[in-house]
Amino acid sequence: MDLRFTSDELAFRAEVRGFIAAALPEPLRTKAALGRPFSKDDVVAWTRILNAKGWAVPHWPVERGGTGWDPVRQYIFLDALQQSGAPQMLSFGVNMVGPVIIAFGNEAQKRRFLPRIANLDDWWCQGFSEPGAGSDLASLRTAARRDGGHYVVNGQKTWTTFAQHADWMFCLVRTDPAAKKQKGISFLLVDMRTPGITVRPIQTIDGGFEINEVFLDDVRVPVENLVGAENEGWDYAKFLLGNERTGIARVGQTKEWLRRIRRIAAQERDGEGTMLDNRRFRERLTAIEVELKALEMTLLRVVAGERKSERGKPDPVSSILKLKGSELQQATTELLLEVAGPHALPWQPQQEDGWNEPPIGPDWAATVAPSYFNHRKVSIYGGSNEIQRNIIAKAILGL
Amino acid sequence: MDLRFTSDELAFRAEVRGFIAAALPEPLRTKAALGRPFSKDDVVAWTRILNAKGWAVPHWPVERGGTGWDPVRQYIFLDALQQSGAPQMLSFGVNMVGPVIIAFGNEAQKRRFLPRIANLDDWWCQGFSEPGAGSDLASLRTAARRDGGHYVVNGQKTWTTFAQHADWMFCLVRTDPAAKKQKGISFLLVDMRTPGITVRPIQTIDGGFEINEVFLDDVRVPVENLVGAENEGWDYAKFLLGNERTGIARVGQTKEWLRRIRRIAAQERDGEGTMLDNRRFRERLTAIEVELKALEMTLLRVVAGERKSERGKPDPVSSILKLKGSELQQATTELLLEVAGPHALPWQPQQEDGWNEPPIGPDWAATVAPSYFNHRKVSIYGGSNEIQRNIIAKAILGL
Amino acid sequence: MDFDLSEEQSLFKDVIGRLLAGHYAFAQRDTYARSETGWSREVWSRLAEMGLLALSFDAAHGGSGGGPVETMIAMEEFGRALALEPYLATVVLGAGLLRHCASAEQKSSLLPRVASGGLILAFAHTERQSRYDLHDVACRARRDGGAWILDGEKMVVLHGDSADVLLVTARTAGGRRDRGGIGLFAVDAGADGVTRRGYATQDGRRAAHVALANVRVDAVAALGDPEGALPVVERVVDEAMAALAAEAVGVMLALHAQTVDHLRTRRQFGAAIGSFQALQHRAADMYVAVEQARSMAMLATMMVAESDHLLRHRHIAAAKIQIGRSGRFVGQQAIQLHGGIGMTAECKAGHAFKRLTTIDTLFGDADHHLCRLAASGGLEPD
Amino acid sequence: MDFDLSEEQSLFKDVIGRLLAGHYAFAQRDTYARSETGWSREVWSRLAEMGLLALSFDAAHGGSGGGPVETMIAMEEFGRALALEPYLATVVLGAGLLRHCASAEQKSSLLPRVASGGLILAFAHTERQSRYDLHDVACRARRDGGAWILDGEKMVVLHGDSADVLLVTARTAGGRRDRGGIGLFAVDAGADGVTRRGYATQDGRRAAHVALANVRVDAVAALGDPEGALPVVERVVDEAMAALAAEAVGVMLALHAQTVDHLRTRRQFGAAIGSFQALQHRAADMYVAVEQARSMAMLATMMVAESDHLLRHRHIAAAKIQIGRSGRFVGQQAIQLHGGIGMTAECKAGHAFKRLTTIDTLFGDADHHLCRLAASGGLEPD
Repeated sequence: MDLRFTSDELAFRAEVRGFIAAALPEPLRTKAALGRPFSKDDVVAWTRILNAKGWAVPHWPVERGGTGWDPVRQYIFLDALQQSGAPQMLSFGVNMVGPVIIAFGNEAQKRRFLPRIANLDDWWCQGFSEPGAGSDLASLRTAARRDGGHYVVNGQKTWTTFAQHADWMFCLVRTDPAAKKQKGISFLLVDMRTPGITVRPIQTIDGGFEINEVFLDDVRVPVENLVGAENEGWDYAKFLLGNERTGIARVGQTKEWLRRIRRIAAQERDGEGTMLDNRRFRERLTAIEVELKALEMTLLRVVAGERKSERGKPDPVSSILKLKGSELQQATTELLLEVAGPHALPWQPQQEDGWNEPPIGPDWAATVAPSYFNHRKVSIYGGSNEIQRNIIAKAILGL
Repeated sequence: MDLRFTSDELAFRAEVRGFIAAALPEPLRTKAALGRPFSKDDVVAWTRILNAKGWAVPHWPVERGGTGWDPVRQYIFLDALQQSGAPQMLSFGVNMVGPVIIAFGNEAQKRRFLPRIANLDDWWCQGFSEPGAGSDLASLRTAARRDGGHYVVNGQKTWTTFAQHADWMFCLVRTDPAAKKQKGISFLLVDMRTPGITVRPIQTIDGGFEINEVFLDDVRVPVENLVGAENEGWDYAKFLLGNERTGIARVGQTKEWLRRIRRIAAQERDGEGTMLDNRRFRERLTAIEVELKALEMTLLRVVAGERKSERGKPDPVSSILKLKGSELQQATTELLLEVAGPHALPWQPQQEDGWNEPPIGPDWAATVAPSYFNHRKVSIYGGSNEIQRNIIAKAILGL
Repeated sequence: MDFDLSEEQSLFKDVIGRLLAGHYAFAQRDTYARSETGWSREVWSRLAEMGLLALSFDAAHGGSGGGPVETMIAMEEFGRALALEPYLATVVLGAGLLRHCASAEQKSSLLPRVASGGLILAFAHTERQSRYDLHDVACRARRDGGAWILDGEKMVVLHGDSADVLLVTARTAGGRRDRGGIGLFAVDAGADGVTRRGYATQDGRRAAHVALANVRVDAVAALGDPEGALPVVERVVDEAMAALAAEAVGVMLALHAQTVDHLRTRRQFGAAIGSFQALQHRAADMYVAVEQARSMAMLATMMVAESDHLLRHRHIAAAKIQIGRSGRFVGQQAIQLHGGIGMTAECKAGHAFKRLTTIDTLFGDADHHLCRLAASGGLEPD
Repeated sequence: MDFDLSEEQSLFKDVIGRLLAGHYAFAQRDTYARSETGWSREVWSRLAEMGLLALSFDAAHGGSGGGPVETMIAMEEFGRALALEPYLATVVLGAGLLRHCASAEQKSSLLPRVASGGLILAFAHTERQSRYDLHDVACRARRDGGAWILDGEKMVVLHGDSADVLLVTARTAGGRRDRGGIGLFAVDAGADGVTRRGYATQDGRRAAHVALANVRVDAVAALGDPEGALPVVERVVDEAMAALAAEAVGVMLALHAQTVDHLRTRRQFGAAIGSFQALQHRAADMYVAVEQARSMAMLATMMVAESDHLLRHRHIAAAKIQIGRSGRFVGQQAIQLHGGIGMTAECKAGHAFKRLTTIDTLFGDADHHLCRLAASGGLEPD
């Protein structure tokens, strides 16, 4: 047992931090400092900077553009990225559909899609959830009927994040209507420019537009865009959902948020001093720091374990990461809301760039309440925290 | 809407408080101040003082010794009692079996048992729970077989509070083994001196002896001790359990505990000041005060409503009282534990009176940890808090 | 000891409830919110006709002699409907300040106009640095002959954009955080030197940032003692917190009902999700939180009339704490139990959640009041 | 970055586990607890034979060269078994103090006796007024020629009743709460003027109240700088907190397993109660709490060897906070989920709950450390 990084790992961390510090464009740095959301262009630009460095898809196999880093180095890289406040990689591509194509796609699919994912030439979105299939994903009803060299897809997807930007959607569809629930589902790659696709943006409670409904009306998808075998899509979906274990905790990001709260609290007046002098505030901040440190150690246990265990046999404690990670993200946005106090009240729409009006109140305040509202989602999506507890109870505790 | 007491009610409260202050014997007052448990003799002595005044069973019908007070006066009386720290009335008699006998017993039973309950001539205990029948009370298996003028009872009861002191036990027994669960259960009054009864005390985690197992081995109970009709006992049990709605919140008692914690905190050193100067302690105390005030108002809503509604149609919010009341009792014992700090560590057995050794540490400290441990029970017994939430979800919310 | 409404009050509640039900369908509310004022002139006129804008006024000023209970009833109904009208700003805060410290002349000139619905008031008090401290006032008022000159900035002035008259606190003497030396001035919103920047708030209402540059007002604009306005401000803010508590209860009751309804109708895994025990227990805990909040809102209502101002403030602050905690729990869990749909602006739940969040923030959140109450000796000091 | 035990360490863990499994059946434990010392001399001898009492000693003093990880392993196993032996008092605290500040002669005279199991040590430090402040020492030591005279009282001296030598802190200079001027003295438990009142603690262990009246000890009894013992005390208390964290993890792991087992086997309403979702989710939350505690116990173990004492203390205090919170939640919920049986002394769960409660209290509970850590800038100060 030795919980320290090796000197090689520390040197690697310094290299990563150094690169990010030098390479992150100034406008993105400013947005990060003010907690503003990144635009599509920001994410694309930053992904290409990383891709040029060979770091856009570190966890992929080397022959597909990966770096060959072991899990600890991958963690160090991801943590440094999260702590820098730089845009996050588009998960739908690099963490979701990419690994599925790598594991189950054919060579043509790999050659066609993977380089474009790494360079964010294609923006991907996820067509899993449906109005009637949320936590109970397997009850999905979007149907694909074979018609010569095509599948004809009909149905509706919902909560589709960034569908408005998307070039492609990976999609679960029912190809065998007679089969029971998990059976008869296939995994299709759908070009978003195909006729018959309608995207309807849904405004979220923070006033933003991230999620969409996607209506599929006789959408013809070439059979070459089927991943793996027909009717085996549920297995690929499970692989996909189980794949993202460590990034989901977002420990690095929460650390960065806590630093940001500290900086803001040091400026905001409270009585004769600042909010940072407010004892109750400090205790709440410290309580989050303690839980976050515990989660970081739990995360490192998983990461270190991954170096030894074979793929597909995750450490059971990885089930904690989503549950606790989302709680801490929420606690952090809540704490910042309280620091902001009345400054959080004005609603200031965040147009993507080009917003010229001076801010109402302090420049950091505009995103505080929207961020609090928006982050209620993190305990809902990707398997709600109730589903996570079900999983722990059943899969780990055997109840 | 007028939440104030009338001047008559205020005068009544002053009268009650005055009486208690004058009548509560000095040794009992000292025990209360030190948080020490009362002995059987203490409870008997205090009950007889109240009974002499005509106040032992205020909520009973006047013709059975009740006072005729309306629910508000009954509340004022109970609250004053709880806040005085005086021994609580033995609930098994005055709140449980007494009202059952009044509602469902025959005249002979009423004449025989009620005056002795009011004067605590008979100490009653409750024979409901069994090893296999806790939250699922209706699965009880203790059987009573009719044999001439007697029932022959065989089985085992458990968690029987104060069975070691008891003269009588009211008891649920299965008289029709063929009937389904809730059917076929009868309500029997059992003389604890009957041959075949064995009481085995169970030590609780606080080191005390309150609860017992009661083994019934061919215990012959005269049929005259059957309350109401054979096989109708489940209805009487439901009546009994639903009867005690307001006392269970123990708001007055928790108020008195909070005052006691304040007094102790004002003496205990913490750094340069006292625990009462410790800001975090004060905030925790205040947070409990706020929740307790809310519960008190909720309780008063129930009490005021009882004045108007007919018996048997309780205000749905009464379901909160046990749940929230137990949480606040537990939070309060927990807070005192933290105030005590290292002083809570020594275990000092509390012999009933006659304990002569000087205390280890401050005289109030001996009961702090045992009280914390012991009060874990309040969210378990009398329908666990999980059962309470089931009831709210099903009976009130219709889920 | 009586928690019931009188027959008259029940009728009053029904009437308001019906009025709002008729005007506050979800799509209608959205239309009001997107309008320039951010609320409905029509609803406002109807409230005026019902006498609701003059609830607590003397009969001489068009009042109906209602008290805190009537205000509680109205606010709870506004909460259920998520009504957007400037009732808190104009009637509770604005007219409340006038009632407690204006002269007979000032009252006569302003209150009847409020009663008729023709005058919108706003309370311009919070400043950049003041956070929740009512005595922290940097905006200055200096005498100039018989007039006053006001200078400073006020933030998050609720409904300050549609207000006709701003009730502005300003420092007439002493240092920024002195309790003495604060005056209260009725300033015409169109007066020279007054600049307003209106905006929507996070809960879909309206507020304004108000800058005062060399604003000259007559002596008659000073309300009450020009150096002694703080006690009145504290009293009216207590009244506003009691009113907000009642509104929050209305919001929570409707939100909880909506959530329970969702649990009953939404199906996953072949069953209504309300059949899952973990969700049942959450809904039960929400019920407890709502009812505890309701109890405290009632207590706060009663305390509005309490003459001992420490006792009054202590209990109303306690209610604000309970409202803040219950509101946060109920709001967050309502979204969680709704799942994805709860995250959308198309679902009423999110709007209720945001209103509860805002109510917690207004005049000090639960933590703020807990700290202050604890520091002052707690709810039941010896 | 490696969280695994080495092969040797795994073996070590197995051996201790087997030893305790053989000696710590529930009834046996009860027998030890009721004995005069409150623990088992036999188990103690076996621990000595295994080299466990000299884990961190130099080879010269009979040590096996083990480090914090070995201590963590041992403490976790003690926790699983709810073992009663004075390991914390004698080895972690007592021998820890000697290792860090005793002279070569003092070590040579005492450590081998500890290693062989022949010497029980106890750390006499806490006083009536000190609460958790390590620098708050009123007990006095004054020089008398070459000797020292000690006067004062020490409370809750863990295993002070069976100790042969007491390691007593006493003030040699300065005021009661000064950081300087604290000395550490090895006092024979049978010395003239030493009065011990032994008693059981709430968790079924033993402690003593120790009164020192004019106790005369030789100069050689002073350990290290007679005015500068505080840093050593702080360091050893950090080590003890790390050890307690590991013990708590052992207690929690066993308690959680027992609770899950109960949920699987206890039937009500015609089903195993573990089939009820609300209880499943509680068990899942307990799992999270245990694993978070385990992570922090590992961090605390690593930090024992950290040379930056602020960094060391900050992280070990954070672990103590996590242990306190996890332990309270896991302990309380274990009782709740066990129901009535969990309230009885006949069920192991209650003993685990009480041990977790005591561990939270020892050397400062979660709230205490949270306040101090927050006041000092938090866990990650700028």
